[in-house]
Amino acid sequence: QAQPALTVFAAASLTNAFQDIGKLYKAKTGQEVAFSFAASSALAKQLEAGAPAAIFASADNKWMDYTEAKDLTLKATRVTPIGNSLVLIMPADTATPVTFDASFDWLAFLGTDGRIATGLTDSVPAGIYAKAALTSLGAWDKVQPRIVGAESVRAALALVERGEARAGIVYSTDAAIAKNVKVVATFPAGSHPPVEYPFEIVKGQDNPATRAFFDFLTGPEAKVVYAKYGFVVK
Amino acid sequence: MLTPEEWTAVALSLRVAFWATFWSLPVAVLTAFVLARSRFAGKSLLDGLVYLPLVLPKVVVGYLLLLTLGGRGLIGQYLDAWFGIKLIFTTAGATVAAAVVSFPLTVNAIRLALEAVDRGLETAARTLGASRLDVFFSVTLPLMLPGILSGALLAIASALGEFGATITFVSNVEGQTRTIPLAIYSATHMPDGDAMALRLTLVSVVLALGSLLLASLCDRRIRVMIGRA
Amino acid sequence: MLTPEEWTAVALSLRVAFWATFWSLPVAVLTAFVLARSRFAGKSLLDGLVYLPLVLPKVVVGYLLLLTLGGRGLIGQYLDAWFGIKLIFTTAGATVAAAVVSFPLTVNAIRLALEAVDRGLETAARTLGASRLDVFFSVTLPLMLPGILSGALLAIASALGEFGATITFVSNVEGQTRTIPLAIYSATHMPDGDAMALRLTLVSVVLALGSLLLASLCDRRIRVMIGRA
Amino acid sequence: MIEVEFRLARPGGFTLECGFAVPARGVTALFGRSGAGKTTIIQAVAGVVRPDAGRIVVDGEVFFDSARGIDVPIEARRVGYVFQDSRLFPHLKVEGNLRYGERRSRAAERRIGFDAVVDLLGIGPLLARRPHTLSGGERQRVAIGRALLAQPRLLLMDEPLAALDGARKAEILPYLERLRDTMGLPILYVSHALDEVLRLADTLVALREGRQVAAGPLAQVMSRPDMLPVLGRFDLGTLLDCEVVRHDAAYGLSTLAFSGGELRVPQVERAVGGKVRARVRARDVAIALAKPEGVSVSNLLPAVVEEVRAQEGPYADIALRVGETQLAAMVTRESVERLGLRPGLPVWAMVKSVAVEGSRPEFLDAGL
Amino acid sequence: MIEVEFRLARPGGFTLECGFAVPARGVTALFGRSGAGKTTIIQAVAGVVRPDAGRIVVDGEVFFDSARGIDVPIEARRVGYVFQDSRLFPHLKVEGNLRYGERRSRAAERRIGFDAVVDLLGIGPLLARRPHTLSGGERQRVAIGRALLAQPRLLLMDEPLAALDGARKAEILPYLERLRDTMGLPILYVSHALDEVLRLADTLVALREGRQVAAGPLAQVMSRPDMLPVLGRFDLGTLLDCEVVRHDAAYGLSTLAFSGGELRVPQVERAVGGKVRARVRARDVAIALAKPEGVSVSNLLPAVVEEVRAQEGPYADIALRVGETQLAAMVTRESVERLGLRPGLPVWAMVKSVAVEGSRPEFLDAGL
Ligand SMILES: Nc1ncnc2c1ncn2[C@@H]1O[C@H](COP(=O)(O)OP(=O)(O)OP(=O)(O)O)[C@@H](O)[C@H]1O
Ligand SMILES: Nc1ncnc2c1ncn2[C@@H]1O[C@H](COP(=O)(O)OP(=O)(O)OP(=O)(O)O)[C@@H](O)[C@H]1O
Ligand SMILES: [Mg+2]
Ligand SMILES: [Mg+2]
Repeated sequence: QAQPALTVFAAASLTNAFQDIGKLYKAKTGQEVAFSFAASSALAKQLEAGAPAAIFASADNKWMDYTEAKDLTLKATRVTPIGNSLVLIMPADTATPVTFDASFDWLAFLGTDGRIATGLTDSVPAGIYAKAALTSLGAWDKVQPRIVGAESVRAALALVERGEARAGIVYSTDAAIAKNVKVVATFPAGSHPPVEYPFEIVKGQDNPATRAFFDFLTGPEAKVVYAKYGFVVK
Repeated sequence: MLTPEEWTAVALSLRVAFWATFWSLPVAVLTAFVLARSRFAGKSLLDGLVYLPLVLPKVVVGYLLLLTLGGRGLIGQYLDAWFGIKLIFTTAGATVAAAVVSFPLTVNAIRLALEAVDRGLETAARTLGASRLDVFFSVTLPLMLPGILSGALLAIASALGEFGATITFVSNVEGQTRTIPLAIYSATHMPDGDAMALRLTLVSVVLALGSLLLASLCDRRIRVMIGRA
Repeated sequence: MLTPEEWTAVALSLRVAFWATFWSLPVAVLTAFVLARSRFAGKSLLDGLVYLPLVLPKVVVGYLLLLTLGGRGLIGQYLDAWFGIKLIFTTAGATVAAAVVSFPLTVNAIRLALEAVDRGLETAARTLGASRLDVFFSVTLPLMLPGILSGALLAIASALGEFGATITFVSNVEGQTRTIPLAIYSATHMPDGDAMALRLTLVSVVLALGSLLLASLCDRRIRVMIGRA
Repeated sequence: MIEVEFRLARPGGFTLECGFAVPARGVTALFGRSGAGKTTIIQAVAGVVRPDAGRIVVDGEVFFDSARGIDVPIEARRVGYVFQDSRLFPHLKVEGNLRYGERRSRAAERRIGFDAVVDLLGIGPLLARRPHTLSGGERQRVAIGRALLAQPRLLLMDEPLAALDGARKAEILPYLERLRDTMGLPILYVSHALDEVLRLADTLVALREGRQVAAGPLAQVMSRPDMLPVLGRFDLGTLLDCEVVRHDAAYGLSTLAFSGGELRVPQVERAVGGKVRARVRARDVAIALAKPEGVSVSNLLPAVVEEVRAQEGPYADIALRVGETQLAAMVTRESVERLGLRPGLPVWAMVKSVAVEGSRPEFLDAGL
Repeated sequence: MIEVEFRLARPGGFTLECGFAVPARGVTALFGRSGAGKTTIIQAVAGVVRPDAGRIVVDGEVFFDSARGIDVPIEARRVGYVFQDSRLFPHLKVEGNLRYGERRSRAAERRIGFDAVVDLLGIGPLLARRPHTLSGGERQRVAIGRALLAQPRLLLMDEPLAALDGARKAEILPYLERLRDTMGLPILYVSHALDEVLRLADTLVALREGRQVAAGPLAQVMSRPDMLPVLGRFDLGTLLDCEVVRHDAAYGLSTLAFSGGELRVPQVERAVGGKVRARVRARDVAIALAKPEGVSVSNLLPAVVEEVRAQEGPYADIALRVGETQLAAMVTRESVERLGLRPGLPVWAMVKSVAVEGSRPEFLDAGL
């Protein structure tokens, strides 16, 4: 086709949804869209280094703030069409529902050497949210030595799936697709900053072609896809 | 067996591995030669520099590449402005990342082979009228071929497995920079990606064994040729 | 200069690199010897297996380690049940990951050095009454010391830089498995982590240059010792 | 006995076939031109190459037997091997090289002492040096020492003295002879140098292009006419088995008796009645029609011309009969004609005593 | 001229000091015991080691001059170097090795032909072989060929024939002589073997433990009494400069005249009037009080005893005067007494023609 492919930077957790949306878009308009799925941080750094992407979809607000602050993306175009919720999961065979009240004893729950798997608590968004949630629940200091930080939510999920970790803190979207885990609790919305996926158009790329796809990403067809993969559609 | 998307990743991986090896090999030979055979002031520094990509996390290597060779990088901006060479996002960039990461391995292998070359033979060649350069090409190089082959094998293998520097430097764009490892990474982020990850892992294994087999065939022939069979 | 947290990471990295090298080196020497000197049916397979960790994305290597050596892994469960050895989430596991990833490099370096050893000298040693094993320790091993040193250096370097397999296999547990690369990785994923990443990168560079310097000092002494100066 | 009998084909067309049984005493020389297969035989005995088929037995111990599937490993054969290239261990100093085999020998079997070997080979000043700093001859001396100190029961030497100068050679040869004589250490010895072979060897195996031309006691093989092409013309001669009959201490001479008469030679160390061997090169025998008087040549033997073989070139080979012994002489064709030499003519053979050569230490000062 | 004058200290205490200027024609032999520094000199001339101080000038071209900071690189010196260890390229076949230097020589300077060298060295059947399959002697022959084919203007040979058998040596020596004579190719030649040196050398540089003992024309150096410890006693002799006076084709003999008389030797190839050199070993000269009649020895020279040096052991060295020439003889002390040899006594020197040796190709058949 005549038009050159449009490149979209998207957080790795958006892989499925965006690929589906890309196909829908191509079927509808004939426009090819190329995606690059990586950690939001890596994508932000690449934009900073001059990567010619058109759209940036981050997995958290911090990296979008970062690109905005560096004047790499257009603040005015920011939308946050989807979000996610944070859940506590356990392997399906040992799962027991829990409630996060004052009486919940995390250490008893984990046993002598049980671990909680999540993303790196200082860099992977899910881990950052998990830390915030545990802190606000007053459990962080006790639990911190038991936290194992994985390189991505997926890796954390795998640790729980295989029973290597007694529990995990991941997004509900991830929990939804995993086979051998059960959600045993959802962290209260107020216990951590909202999990949001802000999208922005990259500076200098605000042209009709970009706009068209950007709008499609927030349109009704896309929302169906998001819902399918368990995202909280706003 | 493989989806078109997967084939793309495999083809790309092969191209990247081939070109990364192709371009880095001569530089590696030169570097190894300089490190093994000459003495100069900054040698320890060069030595250190060569091993740096090995000792740093690949993500950091990718980040440093981004800083230097990215579109706004120290060198990258001139590459683009003067020669129109764009590395970020491109297969060329992925090739550079693979080459940089495999470079220490290649240099090391070649250097060990070079040090095993009998310098008496080089002296003999010079008494027969060959200049230093001529000696290098007619005696030293043929005798260190097993080492170069071994270096090339390491380069190909590590290029096939390279992930961190690539994704950090040139991102993960299908058909451009999404090599097998990046495709595996993407696959693990898809709910039904396990099968795909497994398939691609198997392809990696097959490629690795294939290049090994090829290398060991070449090796045997080379050894017969240089009389070290 | 460094925060306590960073010091912990540095100390841990050194420990992991040291022990990974320490344990893998003898195995690497043995493997290199078998690969270089013997012919048997499954040799190509062994050859391939050795290079596998190099060719696969490190994350995949980590995942395979998880599958085999994890607490519920094929082998891991027995390690735990019979010997009480836990690898997952422990420094021991980080060491294993580093050792596995650096293994192909070590083997390759040693193998090249081994092939450069004059077999005529080994024959001479045997006529002097030394058994094969004795010859290995009294002639072959000393003569391949530069290669072993080079292999050890590669092992240390790649252990210092190992990230993908470590984080996948043993995750990031502070004081247990959080080596420098993991700390750097975290830092680069924080919007304000650049300074920390830079500091730790510098530490990596210093460690790398330090081990190189040490290695080249050793190398010079060894070469004088074995008469190849 | 050392029994060697095997077939071995090298890639490239060279095939070696040999079969000899020689006493496991004294020196057996392997003699032949470059590429004849001498090194290959040594290697097979050491176990470094494996013959395609055959047997190698040393002193009753089977080293190799293809029929019985025996192939004793190199280190268990206990052969000292001095390689054509010295093969010193580069990572050990000279002393370390010398001690290498010694340390690995059983203490009870250490008959050859470190200091004696170092003294003899003149390598004392080299002990702390590294092999790559040695000259070619120094290297070879150390290699010989190393093999000796491994206390072997059979010594294999592949042109060990080729890199040594004449004086050093002359110094080492007697030590090798002494080893052979006093320790019953049998030696398989490869050399091109006929003088070395004649000095040292009791037994000779002659090779030519992978074929064994002759094998047997030195004297016997040397006198075979088919050895001429192997030995070369100017080295032809006669070996005489003699008995010491008298010593003349004042002049430093000894008198030896052989079946055809007596010879005066530089004093030998053997007691009167002892057996020694002497060699007279054909070119050192002159012929006179009448007994020469007032000449410095002290060995004058009455003889009869047995055969005159005129040859191409200026020379003729003459076979003389001295008593029961045949003595070869070489003179110009012109002399044959001038003196009218013909079979049956009684003549005198003039042998300069200084030209007498032997294969035993007693003759050290007499030979080359 | 080849002017070599330098000082070089090796780590480990060995210091070489030498200084000689020899004609850039013919063969200059470096002679001395193992470790004397022969190889070091060759290496310095080739540019392989750098002297601490000194000058090396070949045929007017300065190779090295520490004072002027000149150090011509190895490859620009165009010296053919036959190493003590052959150093064949393992990755090239024998032919590739031979062609290596030839290809790098200027076409206009190719005086030494491939086929001629191959024929001479008998390496035709080896051309397609790999070096590691060659025997020691084969390797060295190929190394010699390789150096020759590089069309050098100076040939450096470090014990090139040590690994060769006598017959092969005898075959190659004349070719080296021919090279030297017909191409004006100067040769610096290291050897332990006195016979080689005597055959080939015009000039001799004798070394002892890093010191230059003597340097000069062969004959002159050989007759110096201080050479005795270097040469060894049994190789002492006299060199005679002769002119060809007559050929006797029927007997294959030539007659040579020297200042003291005439010698009959196997036919030399030089025309009548040509100059040749002969060597008579002291041990090949016998003494008679009266002219011996009816003896096969055809060279009988009237002489006067000049000096009798009785020595330890059975021998005495005799200096004879034959015309204007001093001729060394060696007889037993017993003979000295028996014949009453004393200075001034007129005697006859008996020289067996077959023992005449020379330094020119014409004497090939005469020597050892
Ligand atoms: N690289 C070196 N380092 C130290 N000493 C050396 C080195 N090379 C040679 N030598 C010493 O220098 C001396 C002269 O050696 P050189 O090789 O010149 O002797 P050479 O006369 O050729 O003896 P040979 O006949 O045994 O070959 C010897 O004592 C030797 O040990
Ligand atoms: N590894 C090999 N492969 C093929 N041919 C070989 C090999 N080794 C030796 N030969 C050949 O076998 C023949 C005999 O070699 P060997 O080394 O026994 O000779 P040699 O009598 O010791 O000669 P020299 O006196 O030159 O050392 C030679 O023609 C040689 O080329
Ligand atoms: Mg040989
Ligand atoms: Mg030498």
